[in-house]
Amino acid sequence: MARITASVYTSHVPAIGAALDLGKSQEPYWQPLFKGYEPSKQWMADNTPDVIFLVYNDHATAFSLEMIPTFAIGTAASFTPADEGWGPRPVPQVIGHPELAAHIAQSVIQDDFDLTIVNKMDVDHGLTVPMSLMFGQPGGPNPAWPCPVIPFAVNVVQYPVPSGKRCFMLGQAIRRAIESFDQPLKVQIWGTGGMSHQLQGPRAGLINQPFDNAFLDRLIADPAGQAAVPHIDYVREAGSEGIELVMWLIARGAMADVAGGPAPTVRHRFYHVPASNTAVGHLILENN
Amino acid sequence: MARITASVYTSHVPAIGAALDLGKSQEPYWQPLFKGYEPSKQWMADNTPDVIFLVYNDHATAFSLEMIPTFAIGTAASFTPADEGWGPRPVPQVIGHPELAAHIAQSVIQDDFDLTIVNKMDVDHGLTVPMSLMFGQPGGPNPAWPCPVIPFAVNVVQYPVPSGKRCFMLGQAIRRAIESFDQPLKVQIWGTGGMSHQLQGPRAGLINQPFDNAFLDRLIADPAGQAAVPHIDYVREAGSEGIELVMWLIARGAMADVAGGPAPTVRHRFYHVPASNTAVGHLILENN
Amino acid sequence: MALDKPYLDVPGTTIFDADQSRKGYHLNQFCMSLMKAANREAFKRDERAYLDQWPMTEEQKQAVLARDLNRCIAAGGNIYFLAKIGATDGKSFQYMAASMTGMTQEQYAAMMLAGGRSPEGNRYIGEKN
Amino acid sequence: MALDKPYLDVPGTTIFDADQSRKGYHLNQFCMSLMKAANREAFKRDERAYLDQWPMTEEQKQAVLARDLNRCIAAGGNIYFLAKIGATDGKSFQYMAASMTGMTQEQYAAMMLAGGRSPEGNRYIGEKN
Ligand SMILES: [Fe+3]
Ligand SMILES: [Fe+3]
Repeated sequence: MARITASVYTSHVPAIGAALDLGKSQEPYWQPLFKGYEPSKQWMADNTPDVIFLVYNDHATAFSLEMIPTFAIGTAASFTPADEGWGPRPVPQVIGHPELAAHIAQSVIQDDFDLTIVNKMDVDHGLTVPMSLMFGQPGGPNPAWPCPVIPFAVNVVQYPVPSGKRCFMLGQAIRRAIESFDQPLKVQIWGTGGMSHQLQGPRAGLINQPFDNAFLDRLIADPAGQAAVPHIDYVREAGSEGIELVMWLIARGAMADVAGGPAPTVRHRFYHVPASNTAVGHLILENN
Repeated sequence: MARITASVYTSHVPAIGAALDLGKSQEPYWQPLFKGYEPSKQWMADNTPDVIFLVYNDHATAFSLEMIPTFAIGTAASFTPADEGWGPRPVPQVIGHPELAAHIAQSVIQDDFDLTIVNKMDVDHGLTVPMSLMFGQPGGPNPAWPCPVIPFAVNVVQYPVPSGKRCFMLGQAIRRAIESFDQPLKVQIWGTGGMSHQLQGPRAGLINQPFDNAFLDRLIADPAGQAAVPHIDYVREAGSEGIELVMWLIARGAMADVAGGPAPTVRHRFYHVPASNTAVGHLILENN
Repeated sequence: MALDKPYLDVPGTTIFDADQSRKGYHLNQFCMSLMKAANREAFKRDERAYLDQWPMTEEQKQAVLARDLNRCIAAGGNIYFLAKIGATDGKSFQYMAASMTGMTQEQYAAMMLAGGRSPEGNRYIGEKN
Repeated sequence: MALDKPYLDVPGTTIFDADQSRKGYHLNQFCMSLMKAANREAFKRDERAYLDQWPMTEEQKQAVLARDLNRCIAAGGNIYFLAKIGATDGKSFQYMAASMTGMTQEQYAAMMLAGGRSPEGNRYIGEKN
């Protein structure tokens, strides 16, 4: 049977992608940030999974206001990096895992989660920046990402976004689904977005380091408690776009300890301010 | 505050729309069917609501395989009758109720239902045939439907469709949402689709009158019990497309007795075989 | 097989699940294109050329050209999508349904008028009538 | 007002809810159109003519022409959509963010380097610093 080996959490700031794509990662502004992901790249090389279940949000890229799915799972064979207005990022196609994605969709829909199934979707920086951070930029004559990815998009653009509690419950359903898949796959689940940031209005630029660090502490040690925090607290404390952090709770809910297993090992923790308008947080938790 | 005055249940067979549009409703084949809806049209004239919350399914019209939402709520100002391959039905635009739709969407998403919000959508026979049956064909110099409609589309095309239990719970959440809307609107909720029918394969033409009548009995008297019936029973007993009946459980779940109120009054009940490939069932339940 | 499929023992019935949907994706999206009048005309003008614009399997194309809906379903087609081929041909849904049952349209219509196909003997594969 | 809005007392912040989404629908869909290179060029060639193809309010059009993102947001715009105007102009997200705060880009960048805007005094409208 398939199993979840680890969860990875990271911000997905578009400026990070631009810095990588334009060769700026060694500039003094960016150097401390990318240094924080050096251990992660080594860890990924040592622990490349068979599939990544990647929770992110679309930023008005694949989904306009015509249709706004609360939860959308990508079941296609591949997904193209999107043109977000600056031209597409120079990164490879994202290869999907249609069989596992369809299995998870069937399982969690039958578990009372009302997913939207998506067979055609471009993926934006929300998905590709975490890939670049964790794997580095693929290069050489046959560049490709090292493993398939199942994109899972969460609405955090139009209010109301799903609650932290709902996201945490969904993670638990995803774990059950993955563990009932009949191939021996090693699966990682990633939660992306956040940390504190606000991109709009006169309050733009808000950063709340105590909030962010408390979130990281509690995500590790008391995720059920963190899942009970209402939206308005994120908006008030972590900025209107800080609400993206609810997506981390999906990944956290899929870890073994939530279902009565042993606590995960914190393999890496990193926090940095700023990346453009945003605080950057990062965690790697391994199942035991 | 808004309140649900009644629920209406009816099949939405496309051939019924074609019969009406082509002026065949007095032909011997169709006459018994339309006779069964005469009391309904009178009842509608006497009890026209301010808004109809209309649960139906899209039949590969607005939603292709690119995106398949489990539950989609239409929040637009209007919805155009679709060209399903024979040209659009000659019926008026469907006028929406964006304020109430948005209120319901916000409320049920916060109640842990993972809706897709849709702002652009053509509506097919699943929605327009029930309108024609209950209101007759609008005519005259300013033809229009007598009241606004909030379309609510349920995936019953690709398996797995939402369970009967999930649909019944959703109806309860929709009732709570409607009753918390701060305008004194009379709202009807309609559940459409069914009854027994199978449109595909060598078993096409399946009709199960005992199943259908037992479903009607139990929908009235024991909806929670009916909601526990698994999909496979519908497929086996009522045909692969008979699964549309789960949508009736959304409307039924929104009635007052499910929340501890008085039992509804059965204002009308009708059953007829055949309409093209399908058994036709119809109920009107009034809240007390 | 990874998906749990409790519906495989229903006779004469193919449930359109994720596996079927994946298999039939381009076939069904071809059908969807027939919702536009201009595409219906292009298809009618040269069916084979129109089909060749889609990355469908040869079996899918042959099944469409033969208007064999059972073959289309076996190849991943879903009846709501396939119905758009019938609409393009000016055929009724009842015509299409009949074509899958091995009956003539008259026989099928008569069966429906007499109350439809009985569920007796049609619930499980191999079940006795 | 029918929607429950617990977020109206957050200073300098407009939550993009269903009411805002309805108000800004065509403004945001105009922004969405700028994801295609050809549309970006058409917009740059004649902004006013391009905007006039959309059923936007005059206020929305003026706010776009003035590149006043706060006015765009007040008119129903969402920052993820509005960012596509900045992308069309070749501006960074940080440039756009700064433009909404009343700071120069240099002042804003310096604030971010120093740890960002503090939440102190920025949690409730009318709250003292
Ligand atoms: Fe983001
Ligand atoms: Fe139907």
